[in-house]
Amino acid sequence: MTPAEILDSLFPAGHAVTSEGDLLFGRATLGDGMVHVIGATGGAPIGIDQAIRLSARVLEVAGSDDAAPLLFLVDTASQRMSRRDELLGLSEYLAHLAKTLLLAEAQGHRTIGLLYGGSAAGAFIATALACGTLVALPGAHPEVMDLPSMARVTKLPIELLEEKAKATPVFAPGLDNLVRVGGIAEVWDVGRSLGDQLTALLAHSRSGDDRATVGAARGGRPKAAAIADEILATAQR
Amino acid sequence: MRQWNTRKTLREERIAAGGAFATGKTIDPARLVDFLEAVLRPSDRVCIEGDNQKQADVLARGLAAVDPARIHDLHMVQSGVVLPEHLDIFETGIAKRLDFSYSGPQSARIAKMLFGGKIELGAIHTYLELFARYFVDLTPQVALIAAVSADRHGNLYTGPNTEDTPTVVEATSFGSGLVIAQVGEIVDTLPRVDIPGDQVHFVLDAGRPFYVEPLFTRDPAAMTETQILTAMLAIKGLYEPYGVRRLNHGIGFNTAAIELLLPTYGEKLGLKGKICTHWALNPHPTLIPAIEAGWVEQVHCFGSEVGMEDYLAARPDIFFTGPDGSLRSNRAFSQTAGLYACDMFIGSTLQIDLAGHSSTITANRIAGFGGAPNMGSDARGRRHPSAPWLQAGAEADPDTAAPLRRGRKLVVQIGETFGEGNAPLFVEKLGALELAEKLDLDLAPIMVYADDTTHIVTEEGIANLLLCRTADEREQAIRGVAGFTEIGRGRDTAMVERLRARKIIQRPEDLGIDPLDANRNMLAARSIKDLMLASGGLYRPPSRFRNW
Amino acid sequence: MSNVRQSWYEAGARERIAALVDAASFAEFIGPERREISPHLSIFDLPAQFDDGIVVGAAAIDGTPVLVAAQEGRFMGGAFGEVHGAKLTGLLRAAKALGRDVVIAFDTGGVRLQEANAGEIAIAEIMRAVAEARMAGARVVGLIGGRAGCYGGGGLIAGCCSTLIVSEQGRISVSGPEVIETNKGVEEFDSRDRGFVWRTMGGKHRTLIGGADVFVDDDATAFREAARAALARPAGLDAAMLSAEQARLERRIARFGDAPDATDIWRGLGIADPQAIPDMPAAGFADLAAQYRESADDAR
Amino acid sequence: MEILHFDIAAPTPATGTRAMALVGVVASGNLEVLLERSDVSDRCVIEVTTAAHGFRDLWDAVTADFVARRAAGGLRIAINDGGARPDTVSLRLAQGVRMIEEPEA
Repeated sequence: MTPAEILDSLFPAGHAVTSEGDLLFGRATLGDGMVHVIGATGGAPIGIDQAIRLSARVLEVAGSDDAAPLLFLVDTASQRMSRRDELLGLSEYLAHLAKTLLLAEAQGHRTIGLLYGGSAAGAFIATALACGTLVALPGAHPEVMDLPSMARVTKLPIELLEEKAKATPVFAPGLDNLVRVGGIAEVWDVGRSLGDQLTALLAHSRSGDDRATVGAARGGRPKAAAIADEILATAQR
Repeated sequence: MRQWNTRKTLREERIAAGGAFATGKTIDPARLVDFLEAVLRPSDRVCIEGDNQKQADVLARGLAAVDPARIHDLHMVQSGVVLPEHLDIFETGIAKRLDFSYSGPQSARIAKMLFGGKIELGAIHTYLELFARYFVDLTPQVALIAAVSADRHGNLYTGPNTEDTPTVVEATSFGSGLVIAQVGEIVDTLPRVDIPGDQVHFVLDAGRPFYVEPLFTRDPAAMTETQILTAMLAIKGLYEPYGVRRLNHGIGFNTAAIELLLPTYGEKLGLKGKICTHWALNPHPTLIPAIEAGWVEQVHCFGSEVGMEDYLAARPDIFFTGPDGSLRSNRAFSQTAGLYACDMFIGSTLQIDLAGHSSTITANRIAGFGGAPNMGSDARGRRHPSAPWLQAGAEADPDTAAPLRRGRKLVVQIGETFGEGNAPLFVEKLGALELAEKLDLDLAPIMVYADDTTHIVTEEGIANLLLCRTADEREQAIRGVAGFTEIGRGRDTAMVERLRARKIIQRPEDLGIDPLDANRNMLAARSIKDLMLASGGLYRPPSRFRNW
Repeated sequence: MSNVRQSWYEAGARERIAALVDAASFAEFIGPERREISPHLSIFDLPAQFDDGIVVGAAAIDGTPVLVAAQEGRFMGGAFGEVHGAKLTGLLRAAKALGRDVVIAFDTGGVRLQEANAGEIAIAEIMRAVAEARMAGARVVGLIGGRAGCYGGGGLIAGCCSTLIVSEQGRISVSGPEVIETNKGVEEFDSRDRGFVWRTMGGKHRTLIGGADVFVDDDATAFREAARAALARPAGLDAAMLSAEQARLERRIARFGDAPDATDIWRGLGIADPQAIPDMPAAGFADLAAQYRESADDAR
Repeated sequence: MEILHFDIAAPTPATGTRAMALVGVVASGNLEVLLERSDVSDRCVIEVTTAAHGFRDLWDAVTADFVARRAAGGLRIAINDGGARPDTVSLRLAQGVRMIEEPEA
């Protein structure tokens, strides 16, 4: 689906979202309420120039006292790999973007990431994964590292990696794998109204970061939740 | 009537032919290949620098581009086979026969080409041997050399990396051959004249400095506890008891560790001024802390080292420098110094056998010798005495009356029992022997012969071969320091203990060294940055060694 | 040999913690004797490490209780796997619950490839936990000066910390030099030109542009002293702070967005001889930086 | 991974009261050695997990030499090996014993 189709299906009551290059900014109506919308689209990499504009808008949302949710449409490449971006401190810009999303959430705005295309590595962390809830559309294709690169680094043939990937979701790219490790809360049904599915999601209040628990339940991350919980408990003793 | 000046006549013909592509002595850079085709003849004996460190790289590229139909079957006589072009010319037929000394980065390819019959091998020499043959039966007809700069008359400034150039030019030019120099620039006045212009026939302005490789930089950050232990054993078990003041170090990490332990561990043992004062050595960056701490009185260098130039110029009391202030190195003289004027050579190797022969040549890699066999051999022509030399001689031969007894140079092999890729240092049969069989050579390429080797140092201890009286004792002494290699595990434990009682084998504990004390905090510098700081900012490491 | 400076760069994770906290004050959580190893490395026939490359626990610095974590950069490049990440997540959640400060010694290449998806989510969980701990009033101090630097997701976590202490060796970035070179070519990024790598990503540059707050020598004692000072600074993470950071980062692009090289930025900061920066000893550099650097105080 | 077990008669028991010690890291050419106490003071039990297959003889020799030369009795030792050379293994084992015998602070 294109961003326009997604927005139409999400917000039949209307939306005012404009694109600036590969970024989206605006707001939309959902039921009786309003939803802030931002987007990183076009499968483009996220560099400092993109990150700083997104964080500016998220800060505005965080500062507004409307308690309206923020929807983040995501279809990106990885972080921009360039001399200039690293020279100027890309890690700070991406971290800042993530922090603004976390601040908005703390200030009472639900943050919902909607992954409808690709996303990878640092860009994925600073956008979709920094939202309070991350959902995806079928066909989304997140990846931390592509298999050819992984084959290079691990010095294993790609066929062998593909074979291993069948047994575990822990390393290979793809939506199903990210769902199983708990990174993606749910995959929506494009046959139904996306607006209804968003409304249903917002109706359930969210309590804390449950991704590790979900990942354990789905068999993708057997240990993370138990280890984090034990350390929390031990430290409090 | 016999003509007595055919060589000079031939040179005049070459000069005349080359002149078509040159203005005076200056070669038109755009016509380099034409020029080389004009001055060369098939089957010429050609020396290209081709040194240990610096390379006449632009001339090498030019030579590789000549038409093999016109120029072929050259006989290359060069100390270093270093650049890919040095071997490309054998692939294309431009060259046929090779006499050389060292082939570090090309060691695998040269082996393959020798097996494939692409190269007709003369011999693998030590540096001094090859230089000697330049004056006897391998005198080059054409030499392609490298210098920093030239003036209009063809005088050359070779800078800190003088290396082989004076030797090559001496043999070629006075042997009626043709000398062609690649220079980085042509200037009005040279900082100093290393090669007089009347020995140089043509000059190529390459427009940039010659290629030079930092071969002697060992990053202290990569030094292991085991290497430090071997260094401690060498200092306490050899340098101290023999009082070694004049010496040469190989380029491995073990000897670099020794250099870095002098101002710390050596100082603690009270050895300053008593050991390691005079050197035949390339300017190892790892020697900086010892120099700065006042350990070193004088160093003569085979070549230079990238990044050390300003430091060397600022320490003229220690290093040999020209009127311009920069280092003057000279491989032939420094090799001679290492052979005759040093009491100890200590270096690493890849393989040692049960007799004590050692070699850096394996069946697939022919790295050549360089200078180690000169340093690592007893100079039979030596006549001056020194305490370490006499003491080693007495240990080897207690029965001969002192005035008639030769001394012995200390020739020490140092290393860990397992090397890179867990390859054992000690082997039943040297790769060099397998190579000799495969290539049907008359002589296996042995780097240091067993009868020259006096000591072997590993993390397990020191074996003193001077004190061994039988071949059996010698074998068990070697097995006794061979650790967990198959050779080491095959030792006769009782005999090894007897050898230990006679101090033929000395363990760390016998020397009062606790292996657990060997740690990196003992190093006078633990990083390249530390070396730079120790030099007061004068040492400027190449970018690849930086982590700042 | 006494009085030998202990190199932070060379020290292991456990040695770093020992140098950082009060003697005998450290109590490890899920220590190596528990053998909570990665369940995934065996898929690749790779050896595991009993602590999965990170040491976490409680300790005291100058008698004040803190939580500490140290990554082991020599094991799998200090990379974040499932267990490794979860240990840090748990520690940061404890920081929030207890309102207790945390000191993290980073040494990481980012996400561990062999368990990339688990590592990626772990980084997101950790960043959230850092932000929440800070909002709850805990300080999260990052120390960067190890062999592996602080790359990938590690760089993003570092960007969430309240204070970053860095040595010259410490590099902070997202994409590693080899990754950029592989993807964009050697013209874009020559990973073997180490002087260039450090000038672009190293501790001195990060200090000068405000990417790190405190510059120290490669000395464990210096890191400890700097951490003590950082733990005495004001705590918190709020809208004002992030607005200030937004302004700071916008200003950086406006001022230096066209600079081709770090030295151009340093000159732009007013430093007369930027070429001399890389070789400067730590003390001299720290003085110079104090005069010219972009500060990130209350804007991180 | 190849897993090797050794249970060796140990002439000298390890002293000290520390429950455990850990030295080394798992990295190329390096190894991690975890030492713990057992109830059997005249035996030393060593379990090695290594990615370098087929070196049982070498491990036999290194562990036997270690137990003969160091105070290894009553120790239970677990090793994660990244392909370390025998000299490095010996060194880490010796460092481990020194650490577990250190007085507690």
